[in-house]
Amino acid sequence: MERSIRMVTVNIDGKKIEVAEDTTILKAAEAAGIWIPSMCYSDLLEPYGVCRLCSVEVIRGKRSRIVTACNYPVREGLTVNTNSDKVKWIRKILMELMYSRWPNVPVVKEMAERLEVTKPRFVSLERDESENACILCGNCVNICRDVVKASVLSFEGIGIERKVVLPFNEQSETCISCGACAYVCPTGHIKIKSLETERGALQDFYLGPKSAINIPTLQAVPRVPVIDKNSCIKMQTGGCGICSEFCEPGAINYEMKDEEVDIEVGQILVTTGFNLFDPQQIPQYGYGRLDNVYNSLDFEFMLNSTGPTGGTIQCKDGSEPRAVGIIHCVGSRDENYKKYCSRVCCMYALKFAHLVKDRTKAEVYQFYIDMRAFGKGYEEFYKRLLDEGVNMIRGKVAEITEESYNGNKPHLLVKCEDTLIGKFREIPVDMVILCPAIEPAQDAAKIKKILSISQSPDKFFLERHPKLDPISTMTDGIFIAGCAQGPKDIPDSVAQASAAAARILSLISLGEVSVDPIKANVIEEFCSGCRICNNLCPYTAISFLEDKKISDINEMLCKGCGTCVAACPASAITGKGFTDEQILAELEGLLTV
Amino acid sequence: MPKITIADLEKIREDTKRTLNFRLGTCKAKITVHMGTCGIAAGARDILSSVMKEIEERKLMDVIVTNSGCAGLCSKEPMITVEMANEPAPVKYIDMTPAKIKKIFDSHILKNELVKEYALALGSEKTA
Amino acid sequence: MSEEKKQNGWNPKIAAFLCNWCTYTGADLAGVSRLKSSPCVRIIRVMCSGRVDPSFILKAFKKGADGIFIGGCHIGDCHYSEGNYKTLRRIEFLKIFLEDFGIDPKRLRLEWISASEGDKYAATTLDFEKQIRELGPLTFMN
Amino acid sequence: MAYRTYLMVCAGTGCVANQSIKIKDTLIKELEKKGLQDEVAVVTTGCNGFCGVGPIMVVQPDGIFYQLLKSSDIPYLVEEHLIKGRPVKKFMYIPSEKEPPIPKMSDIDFFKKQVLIALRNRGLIDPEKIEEYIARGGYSGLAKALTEMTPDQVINEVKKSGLRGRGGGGFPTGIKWETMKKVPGDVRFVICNADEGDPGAFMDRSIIESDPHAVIEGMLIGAYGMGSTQGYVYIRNEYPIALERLLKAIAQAKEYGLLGENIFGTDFKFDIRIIRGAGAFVCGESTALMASIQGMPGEPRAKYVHTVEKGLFDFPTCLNNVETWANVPQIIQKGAEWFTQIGTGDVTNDPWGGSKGTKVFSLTGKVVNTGLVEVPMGITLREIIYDIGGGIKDGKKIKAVQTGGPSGGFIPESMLDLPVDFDELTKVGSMMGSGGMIIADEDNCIVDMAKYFLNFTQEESCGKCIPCREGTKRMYDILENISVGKGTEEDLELLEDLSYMVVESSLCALGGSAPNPVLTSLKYFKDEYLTHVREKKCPAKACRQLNVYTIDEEICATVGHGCDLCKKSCPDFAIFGETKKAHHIDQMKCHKCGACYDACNFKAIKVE
Repeated sequence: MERSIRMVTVNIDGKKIEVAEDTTILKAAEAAGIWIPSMCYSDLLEPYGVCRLCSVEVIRGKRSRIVTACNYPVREGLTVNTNSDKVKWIRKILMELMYSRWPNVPVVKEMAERLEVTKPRFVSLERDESENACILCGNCVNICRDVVKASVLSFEGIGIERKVVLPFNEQSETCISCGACAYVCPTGHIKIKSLETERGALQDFYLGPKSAINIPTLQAVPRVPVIDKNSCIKMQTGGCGICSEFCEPGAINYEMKDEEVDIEVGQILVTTGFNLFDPQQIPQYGYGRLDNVYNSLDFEFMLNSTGPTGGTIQCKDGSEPRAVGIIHCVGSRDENYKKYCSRVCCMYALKFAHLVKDRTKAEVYQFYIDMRAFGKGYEEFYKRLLDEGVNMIRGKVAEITEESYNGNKPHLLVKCEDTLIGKFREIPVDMVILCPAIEPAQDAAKIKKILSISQSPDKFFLERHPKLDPISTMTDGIFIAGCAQGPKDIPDSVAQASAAAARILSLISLGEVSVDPIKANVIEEFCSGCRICNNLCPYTAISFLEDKKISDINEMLCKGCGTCVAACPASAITGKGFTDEQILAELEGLLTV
Repeated sequence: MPKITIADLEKIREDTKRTLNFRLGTCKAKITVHMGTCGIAAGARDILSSVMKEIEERKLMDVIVTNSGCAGLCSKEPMITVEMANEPAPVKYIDMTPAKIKKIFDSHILKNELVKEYALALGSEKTA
Repeated sequence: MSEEKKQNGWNPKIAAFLCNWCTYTGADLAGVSRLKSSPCVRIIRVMCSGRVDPSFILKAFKKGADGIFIGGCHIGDCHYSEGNYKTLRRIEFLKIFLEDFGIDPKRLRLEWISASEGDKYAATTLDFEKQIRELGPLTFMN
Repeated sequence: MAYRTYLMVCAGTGCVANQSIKIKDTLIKELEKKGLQDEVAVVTTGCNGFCGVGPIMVVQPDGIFYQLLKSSDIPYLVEEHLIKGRPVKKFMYIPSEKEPPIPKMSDIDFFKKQVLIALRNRGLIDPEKIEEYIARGGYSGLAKALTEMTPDQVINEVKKSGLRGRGGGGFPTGIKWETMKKVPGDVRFVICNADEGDPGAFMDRSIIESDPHAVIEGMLIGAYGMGSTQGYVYIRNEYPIALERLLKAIAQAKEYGLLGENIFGTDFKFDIRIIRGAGAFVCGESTALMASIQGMPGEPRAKYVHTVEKGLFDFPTCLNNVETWANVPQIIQKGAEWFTQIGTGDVTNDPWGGSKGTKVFSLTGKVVNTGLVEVPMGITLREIIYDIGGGIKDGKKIKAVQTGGPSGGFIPESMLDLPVDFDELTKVGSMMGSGGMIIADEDNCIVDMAKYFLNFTQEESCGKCIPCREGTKRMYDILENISVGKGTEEDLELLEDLSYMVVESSLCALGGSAPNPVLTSLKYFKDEYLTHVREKKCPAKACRQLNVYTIDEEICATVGHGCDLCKKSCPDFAIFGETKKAHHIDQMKCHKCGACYDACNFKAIKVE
C-alpha cells in the first residue's frame, strides 16, 4: 500500500526546512541552498555512499552520529549539522587519502582545493598519477547494472586490490555500447571507441554517438524523433526507459515493431533510385586513403548547415582550403568501370565550384572531359562560372598524391594531362572533390527477381520502349521512374514520375483493367486428371478439382504463356490466341510457298 | 517416522533417559564388582554378567554397575559393594554366586532390606 | 535433286518460333537498327518459348522445313519466370530422337536472345542459314 | 542392551585433528578383543571445550577425564580401567608438576567455574543422534512455545530475559524480534550467522559440532515468534565437520517432523536452508551476508534502513549469531526469570540495562589451559585467565588480553579485574565481539600484534568505501614503518587521527571497529610505541628489524664448537668463522632476519 507522502520539518544548520519524508539529507540541504561535498553521488543512480565525503553530524536527543547525507532518509525532528568541526576534520582526512592516491585527477584536485587540503601528510603506495585515473566511485558498475541492466562492468578483488573490470578483461559481447558508463564516469577513465571505420567526411568529422532517440535531420519529413533500435537500452535489455518518463503526451511505445503489411495493389511504380559509385575502386584517386579527398556526398554534408561542419568548407584539420580540385567522371564514361555518362555530375560540379568561390577565397580547378551543360539555363550558369574565374582543365585526372614543400602542411597534388594545351600538369590543391558515377541501387537485382521485370546491360531497369514508353516495363502494371530507369537529374526525374503517376491514375480511374485475352483453359472431356500441368505453372493458376477429378485453370492468375498447353499429353488445354490449330496453320502457310 | 507429537517427545525422552542418566551418574543404586586379579580368578566376570542380566530383566532404569580393583580381602572373592542413594554406608557382600546376586537384587536393591547372611560389613575403609 | 537445289538458287526454308518478350523484340530491334539478318527465316510469334510443342517441330519438318530455330529469353529473364527452363528440357530430349527420324539434330537450333540483342539475332540467323545450306534440303523416303 | 559404562570420545575439530577418530576405532577393536563390546559403549561427542589437551575421553558414569591420548595407550587403558576398574593416573589431567592428577572432570578447575547454557550438551550427547538431544530435554522448549505460548509471548519472554546478541554487537535480541514483528508483510526471513570469520575464534563451530539441534530449535522458536517460514544458516565452508553435523541434524529434524509443515500438529511450518560462506570475513556483517546469500558479492550497505525492515531480498530479516540462537530454547524452557539470575545489571525495565546469561569465549594465547569456556557474564578477566585458564604459560608475566578478535581491543594487565560484559568492555575501548580472547605475555610486542590484526582487517576489507580501504592501508603502512624503525612521533599522532576517522566514517562495522586494536594499544601501551619510535628498539624482540644479533663467542666456541649451523642459515652471508672456532656476525651485512637465532641450538646468538 502506497504510503501517502508525509511532509516533515528538518533543522539543517539551524535552518528549518519542510521536505517530504524519506528524502535524503543531501537533497533536503540542496533544497535549502546548503552545499554538501560529494564525489560518488550521481542523480541517475541509487546513492552508493562510498566516498563518505558527504558525512554530516546528525543529532538525535543527546547522541550525535556521523552519517552520509547522500543516503540517510530524513525523519521528523531531525537536526543536522553539515559543518561541525568533527565533520570538517573527517572530510579533510578523507580528502588527504584521495588526494594522495589520485593527485592529478581534476575532480579530486578541485574538491581538495575546495576543502582546503593542500598537501597530504602521507604518500599512498598505490599512487596513480594519470589525469583520468579510476577513483573506484562505482558509478559505471551501478549504471550498467541498475539502469542499463546489461551488467557488463563489475568490481574485482577486495580491499586495496579492488578495481573495475570487464569480464575476463576482454571486449564483452553483452556490452551494447550505449556509452552510459563513459557518460557517468567523473574522471573520463572510460572512453567510447567506434569499432567500424566509416570513410570520408563521416569519419573525419565524427561527432560521437548520438542519443538513441533523435530527429535524423532537421529537414526530415515527418520531422519527428525516431528510436534507433540497436542502441536503445530499453529495447536491448529492458533497462532505462527515461525518455518515456519525460514525454508528457506519453507518445513513446517501445512495443512497436517493424511489421510486414500486405497491401493489395493494382499497379507498382518502381522508383528505387541510385547508389553513388564507390571511388575507392579507383585507388589512384586515394579516396579513404588520403586526407581531404571527399566524394560529392561528403562535400554535400559539409555544405549542409546542419551537417558536421555547420556549412563551413574546411579541411580535416579545420583550416580553410587555399585551392580545391573538382574531378568529373569518376567511374563514369570509363571502360574499366561504368561506360555510360552519369549525366548529372557536370552541373553539380559547377554548383560546387560556385559555392567554393562564394564561401571561401580558394582557387578552384575543374577537371572535366566534356562539359555537358545540356539543360535549360545550364549553359548560362557555365558561362557565369567562367567569369567568376574557375579554372577549367580539360583532361582525365591520372593520379592524386600527397606532397609537402619544405616541411610545412602536406597538401594534395592532382596530376593530369591538359589536352587543350597538350601538357602534363601537376596542380597543388588542399582539397579534392570527386564526382562519382551514378550506379543502380544495390538491391536492384533482388527487386528484378521479385517483380520479374528485366534489367538493361547497365543494370538499370529496362523500360518497355526507350522512346515511346520509358516509364513502363515489359510486365503490365509495373512502372519505373527516376534514376531506377537510368541516370538523370531532378527535372527529368520529376517529369518521369509525374508521367508514371498519370498513367497509373488513368488505369485506376478506368476501374478495371483490360486483361489481354491470351489465356489457357482446360477442356473437361479431354482432361484425364493426370495432373502433369498442376505444378508446372509458375503462377499456380492450375488447381485440381477433387470432385470432378480434373485440373482447372484460374483465368485471372493465368498469364497465357502456354507452357501448360504444350506440356499436356492429351492436349486437353487450349491457349486462346495461340491454339495448336492456329500455329499449325501458320506453319502450313509459311512452308508451302 | 510420522509427524511427531508432544506425546512422542515424552516417550523418546523416557526411552533414552536411562542412557543419559547413566552418563550423568545420577542413580538409585550403585553396584561395584571387585575385579582385581584375585576377583577375576574367583569368577568375578560371571558375577558381573549376572548383575547385568538382572538389571536387564527387571528393566531397572537407575542402577549403575561399575567395577573396581581388588577390595583387599582376596579370600572372600568374588565380592561386590552395594551403595544405595538413600543409605549412607556402602555394604560389602562376599563369596557371591549368581543365585545370591538374584537374592540381593530382590531384597536390598528393590526393597531396601539388607541381606545379612551374605554381608561382610557396613562402611568402607578409610582412605587417606 | 538435292545437289542441284543446293547450287542453283535453292533457298532453305527455316521456321522460327520466337518468344514475344525477348527474341521477337530483339528481331524487331535488329530490323529497326538496319541489321542484315537471314531472309529465309519465317517467324512465328509465340507468347513464350515454353509454348512450343515438340510436335510442332516434327510437323514443321514434315511440312518441308529444312531447319527450325527457337528463340527465347535468357535463363532467369523469362517474362513468365520459368518458361525457358521447360523449353531447354524439351529441345534436349527432342534432339536425341530426331536422328531416329533420319533428321540431323543440327537442323534444330535453340538460342537465348534478349530484347536488346538485335545484333546477336541477326548473326545467329545468318549462321544458322549457312549451316542449313551445308546440310542441304531435308528429304524423306516417301 | 544395557551398557554399564560409556566412553565419551571427543570428536570436535581440535581432537579429530589429533586423531581422536583413530583412537575411537582402536577402542572398539580393543573392546571386541576383550569381549566387553556389549557392556561398554563408545560414543563420539562434540567438543568438550578443553582443546588444549585433546584428544579427550571421558568415562561415564564415573566421570573420569583422560587427556592427550594416543592410540598406543588404548590397550593398557582398557585393561586397567575397564577390566580391572582402576582409573589410570598417567593419562589424567595434571594441573602442574607439584599437584597430583585430578581424575574427576568436574573437579578440574578448567570446567569448575563454567556455567553451560549454550554448550550444556557438549560431551554428553552424540550430536548425530536426535534422540539423545530429545532425552536431554531437546525440543520441549519448542513444544512449549508452539502449544502453550502465543508468538508475542515468546518474543516477550526473550525480551524479559535480557538476552543480547552474542555476535558482537550486543543488541537486545528481544527488541530486534519485536521491531521485526511490527513490520507488515507476510514474507520474512530468519538467518543464523555462522560465518565466524575472526581468526582464533571457534565458539560457533563448537556449538554446532556438539549440539546442532540447539541452534535448530532456537531458530524454530524465533521463527514462530516472528512469523517466519524460511530460515537460512550461513555457515563457513571451512567448518566441514560442523557443516556435516548440521546437515545430518536438519535431515533428522525433518524426518521427525520438527521441520517442514504443521510442526507438532499446529499450522506452523518452517524450513531451513544451508548457505556455505566462501570464507570472506566481511560476510560476517549482516548486510554483506545477505548480499552474499542473494548471490551478489559480499558488500555491506548503509544500515539507515535496518535489516529487520528491509533485509534479504528486501524482505524483513532477523539475523542472529549461533550462540544467541542456542540460548533461546533454554530461555523458553526454563523461563526468562531463570536466565536473568545469571549475568550482570538489571533488565526488568531497560533491556540495555545489563548483560544477562553466559558468554562462550575461545581462550587462546599464552595461557596454560587453552580451549572453549562458557562463563557467566560479570566474571572478571582475572578469574578466566588464572582460575579457568590456569595462569600464564612457563610462569611468564601477562601483558594484555585481546578480546573481540580483530575488531576488539587490548586490555592491559592493570584492568584484569574488569567484569566481562558488553558495556564494561566497550567502555575501555575493546568490545565483547564474537568472544575471541587472546592472552599476550611479556614476549609479545604490542605493535606487532596491532599490526597483525590490522593486516587482517585491511586485507579482508571489501574495499567499497574510502575510509576503510584507504585508511586501514595507510595505518598499516605506518605500523609497518614503525616496526622497521622508520616511524616518527608525528606518525603516532597521524595514526590516531586516521583511526578516529576510520571509526567514525566507515560504512560498516568492519571498518568501524578495525582501528580498535590500534587505538587501545596506543591508549594503554603508548610507552612501547615510543620505545619503538625513539630508541628504535622492540622490548619483546618481535620486530626483528629493530634487533641487533651478536654471537656470544664463549658459548659458540665451547658449547657449540663452532658448528657452522648459523653460517649456513644466513641468507646474506653475514656470518664468518671457521668450524670449531667462535663465529661472529658482520653488522653491516646483517638484515636482521633472525634466521641464525632460530638455527642455533645452543642459544649462542644474543638479541638486544
